[in-house]
Amino acid sequence: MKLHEYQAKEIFADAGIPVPESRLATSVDEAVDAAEEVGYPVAIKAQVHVGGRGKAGGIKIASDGDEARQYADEILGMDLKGYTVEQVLVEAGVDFTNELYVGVTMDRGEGKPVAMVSTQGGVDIEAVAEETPEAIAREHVDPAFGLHPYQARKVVFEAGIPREVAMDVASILTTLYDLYEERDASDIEINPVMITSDDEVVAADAVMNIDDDALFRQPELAELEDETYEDDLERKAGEYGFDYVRLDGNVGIIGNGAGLVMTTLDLVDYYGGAPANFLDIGGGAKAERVTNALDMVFSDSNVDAVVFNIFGGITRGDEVAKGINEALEAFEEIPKPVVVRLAGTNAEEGREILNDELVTVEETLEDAVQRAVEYADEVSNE
Amino acid sequence: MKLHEYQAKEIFADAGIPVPESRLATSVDEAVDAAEEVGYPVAIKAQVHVGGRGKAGGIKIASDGDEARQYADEILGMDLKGYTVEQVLVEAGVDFTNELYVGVTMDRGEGKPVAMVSTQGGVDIEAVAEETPEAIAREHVDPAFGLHPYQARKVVFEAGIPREVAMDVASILTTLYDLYEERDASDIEINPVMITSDDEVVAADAVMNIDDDALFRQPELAELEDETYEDDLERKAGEYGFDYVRLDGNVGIIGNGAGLVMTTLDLVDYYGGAPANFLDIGGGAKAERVTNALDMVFSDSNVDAVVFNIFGGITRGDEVAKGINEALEAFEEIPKPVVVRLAGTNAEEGREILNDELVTVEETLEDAVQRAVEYADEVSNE
Amino acid sequence: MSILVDENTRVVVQGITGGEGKFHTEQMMEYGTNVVAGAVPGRGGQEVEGVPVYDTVDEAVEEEDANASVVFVPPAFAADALFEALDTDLDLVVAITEGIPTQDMAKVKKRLSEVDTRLIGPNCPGIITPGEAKLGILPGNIFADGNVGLVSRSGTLTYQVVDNLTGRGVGQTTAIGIGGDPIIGTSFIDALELFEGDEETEAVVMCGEIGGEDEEEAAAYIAEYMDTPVAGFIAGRTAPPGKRMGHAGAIVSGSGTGTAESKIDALNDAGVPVGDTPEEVADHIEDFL
Amino acid sequence: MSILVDENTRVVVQGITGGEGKFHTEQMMEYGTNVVAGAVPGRGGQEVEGVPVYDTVDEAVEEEDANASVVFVPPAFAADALFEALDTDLDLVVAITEGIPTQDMAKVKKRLSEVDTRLIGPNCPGIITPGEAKLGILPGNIFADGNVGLVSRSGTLTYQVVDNLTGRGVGQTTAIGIGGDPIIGTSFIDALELFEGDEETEAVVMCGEIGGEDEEEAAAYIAEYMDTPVAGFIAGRTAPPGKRMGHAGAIVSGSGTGTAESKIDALNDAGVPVGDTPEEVADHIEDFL
Repeated sequence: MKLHEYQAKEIFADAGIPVPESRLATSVDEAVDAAEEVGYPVAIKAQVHVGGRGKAGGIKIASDGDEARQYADEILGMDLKGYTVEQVLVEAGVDFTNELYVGVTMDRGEGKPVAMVSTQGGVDIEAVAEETPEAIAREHVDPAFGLHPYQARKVVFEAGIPREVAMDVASILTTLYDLYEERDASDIEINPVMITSDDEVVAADAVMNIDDDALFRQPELAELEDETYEDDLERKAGEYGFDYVRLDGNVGIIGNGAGLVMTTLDLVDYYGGAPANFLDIGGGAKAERVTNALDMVFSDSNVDAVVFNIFGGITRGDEVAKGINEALEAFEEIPKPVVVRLAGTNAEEGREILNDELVTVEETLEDAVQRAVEYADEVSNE
Repeated sequence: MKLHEYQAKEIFADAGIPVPESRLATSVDEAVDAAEEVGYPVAIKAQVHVGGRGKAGGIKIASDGDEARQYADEILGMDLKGYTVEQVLVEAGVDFTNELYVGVTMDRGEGKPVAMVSTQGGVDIEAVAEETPEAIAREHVDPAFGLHPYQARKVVFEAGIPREVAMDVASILTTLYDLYEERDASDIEINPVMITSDDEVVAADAVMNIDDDALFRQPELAELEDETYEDDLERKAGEYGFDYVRLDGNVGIIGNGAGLVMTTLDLVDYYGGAPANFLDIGGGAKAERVTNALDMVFSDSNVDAVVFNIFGGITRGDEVAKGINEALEAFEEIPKPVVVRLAGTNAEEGREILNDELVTVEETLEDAVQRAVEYADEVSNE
Repeated sequence: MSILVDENTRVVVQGITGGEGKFHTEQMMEYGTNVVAGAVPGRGGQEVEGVPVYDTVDEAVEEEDANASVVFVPPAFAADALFEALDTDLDLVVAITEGIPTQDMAKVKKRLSEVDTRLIGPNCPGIITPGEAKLGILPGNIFADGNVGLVSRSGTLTYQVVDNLTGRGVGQTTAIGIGGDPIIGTSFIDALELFEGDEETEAVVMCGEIGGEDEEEAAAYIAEYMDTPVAGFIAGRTAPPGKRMGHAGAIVSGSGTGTAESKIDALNDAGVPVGDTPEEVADHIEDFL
Repeated sequence: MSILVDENTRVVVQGITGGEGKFHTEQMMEYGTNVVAGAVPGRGGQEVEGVPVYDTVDEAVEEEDANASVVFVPPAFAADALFEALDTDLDLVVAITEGIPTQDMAKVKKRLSEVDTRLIGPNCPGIITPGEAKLGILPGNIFADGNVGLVSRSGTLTYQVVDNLTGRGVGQTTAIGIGGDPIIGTSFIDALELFEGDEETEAVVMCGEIGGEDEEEAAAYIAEYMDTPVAGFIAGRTAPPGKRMGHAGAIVSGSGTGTAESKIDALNDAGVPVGDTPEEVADHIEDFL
């Protein structure tokens, strides 16, 4: 789960990390008022869950009221990589001489959190990591102890942070780690930490993503969730609780288990088709979940045919078959051809339950995918 | 540093451990009012830093107002092992069926905290540990991780805590460990945890001692310190910041370093004398500290002679000598004979500075102690 | 022979009184697994499917001589259950639970480095030695006794590949689902090493997926240390970069490593044929035998 | 020969810019110790007594090839300084600091079990190999080169005993103050083991005090493993039970162990003569030589 910049900054500020003065605004008038309050110049920053806001025009610096009004008007309501901007953060401009990067994330290879510091702040840190990895100093953390203060200092000095601000940056890093741990973050970073001309440090941006699996013990953060989706389909997936990713093709795919669903996608591609989505109904799915899944895929107007691939372990083939029948019997006419492949637990019982007039049943994965690709081709050529 | 029962209970209650309702009272009237408020029967408990309060008459159960008045009057102002009772805790009586012990302390042999649980609560746990050590279940804690919940359950089940309250007791133990860690306790225990007839658990007593070395980061606890001393001498030692223990003999002892001071005590005993005190002026002591130490020892009317034994490492013999001269020159007549032995850093310079008219200087520890014992014998026989 | 589990494995089920725990205990016993105890705090003295339940894993190990555990404890309490299991002298702990917070698992991983117990999972289907024992939720009926080892990050994909093998009469020594989480107890390399050391295993299937660099590291291991032939499969070739595909691990960072392409290349470079379909994987394995 | 430190020891002083750190750096260098660096966060680039100061111990080790550290960092920051030292490949860390919170030291002790570095102290006077190097605050002039090893829980008591030895011409291989805190890095047994393995050490003095059971355990070790003769001294025979005598460790619980009597008995049982006075300890040692 992602926090907005303004939400993360509030948490950072509460923990003692210096942030610029700012106000949240949802209308142009509010934005201009906010700008007057914090004083010019101000940065007007779109609060949406997409990376690279700045390049995409989601951040502008206004030096007076006219500009503030103009930029707030431009940014509020704009479409940023599929998301509509509904709120902006109006923030006091910082007169900086230097921009640093500070962050904590999980190094899955090591199974340990890693603290990172770089003098290359204010730019795309992934690009820095790719092109000049040595420009980022890293320190792994023993999660039983947490980040020792000496480690924060060590990584800061290793990164070559100027001596004047080194101890302040180390202190920010220590606080960031504490937040990372207390709040169950998956990533937490400040890019950039700005150094002002009088050697003050300020968190000019704030990223904080929370481990979805830990939200049960972070109720205050769970409440901050801003469920904006790229479109209605993703919203529906969120409501139904599916792992869903929309893609460009026309073969709708439903399956159980991420690995098997990915494999089904790959096979659609392999047999010349184009997957329309990734949809994992998860383990032990009952009839209702199956119905919901079909509803989702049929709601996608790009879909010309559907392949339903279930290998039952916990999931029972007869339950799935019942769900498919129920879902399809509700239609006067089946919207798109559906190919079903059931294997594993109670697969035979399931195949017996399935109504051949509603679906095409195939025994093997390969056959099911090929059949669905054929159907999709036929439908799209109609 | 020891907390009073009422202070520890406040901390326990804030952390969610159930404690009986109670009021603190410093006068008999207050105590009776408090008893009326919490309802009879009430326990009236002396709040002093001595063990075995109950046996010594510091805890009484009052079943009505007359008894409350009588017992409060008896306890307030009473002398409990040298301490005057100035406040009592008036606490609602608990109707219990069983008494347990729960505690956390540092196992110095292992270098790890240890959680302890026993069904033998409500009695002297040290005696239980001595006589039936198997009656106390113990679980060592990795201080990097803290007490895992499973460990709390494990030690509770191992101790044979009744199933009905086992999970509640485990939860109290987990909370106790968290407090132990967060508050830098050296010991924390509840003896007894009472089990009521309807299987509720209540902390009927509370012990919480704080690591003196950690008080710098526990400012709220440092403020709770109740500096009651057995007598003026110990109060003075507290003010001067000396490690001081009063003993029964008549040879006053001043030295630097605990091991050397203990050895000096032992030698006084070995040569037929009786040490009046343990007084460690610590490392690197300057003249003022030396003066204070002499002031302390002279203030003890039992002291008939003083041996001053300094082996300089950080401590410099010349500084000590100056301090001794200053202290003694302030007297018209030296109160008691003083034997000085200086060795180590700048010992020679020190010996030159010392005024032979004020003190007796000896070269070796053995000679100095023997001379002091002789002086003490002479003075006490006068 | 087989690896890690066999007919002598004595299993304690942590969380045996829960819905899943109970159901799969029944399934495991039906398959012939020697489930000797359950462990659920506060439930000591009860019985589930005729199996005695203890309050602590320690007691289950003491009383019933269990040497392996299967964990069905819900995510909020799962890390604690794993610490508990790792504190006994069990040889093997299999964590089925899905959705354990990642930072909890980092702590478990630290603890794991201090003990001799092996952890499989979490978020995995478990491990099976066909005809002897299964620890987990794998559907026993699709497996057959034989000479192929299988290690996979994914549950249902494992079943698919096994089905393709068994369907043509190719049985398995042991199949392990190592789990799809970012932090897991047993890696591909750990499993490959065990299969390499198992005399009966004549070929190994390794099913990977996008995300992380475990498959790349496994490829390097295979090239350097393995004589037993390995065939591979990589799921997620068509996954777009930056999107999370169900498994927490299955996210492509777009930085060159972690993609299906980089994994397939690494495996091919290590002499490992990678099937385009599960059926092709079975073909490669048949060629080896 | 000697143990742990000698003329080749290259010392970094943590906290070299503080009053004590600076003073004792001077003293150590005067004694001939090879102090090669200081480490104080934020003070990198400065010099103290001609010694270069670095921001981190890591840099000091990298740049100056230090292999031992002496820690003069104040108690509030000392545990962190110890963790820092233990994270490098130093062979030895000597912690002089008094008053480190006990729970901090428990964590340090845990970390210590994961690394190869040896820690002496905290709350100790340090270690000296007469004529070669001293790391800590011991007054160098009372020591003399020779064949007696010394290990002690107390600072000034160590000086006293050494004085009695040197006074009669008995020199020392190495003297170690292990410190008086409840949790310390090097125990009596650790030091005794090292002396037992040192060819030049012909006899050992062990100075203990009341509290804990370290002396009892050391006695058992001596009885079982040591050929080198040991003479003992125990401070605190006259200490009343339940009172804390300065050292956090020096408290008698009244429970039978930890008393001077139990320690002296244990040592005597192990064939270790225990002197009633420091002078008598020296007598015993002379008998051995």
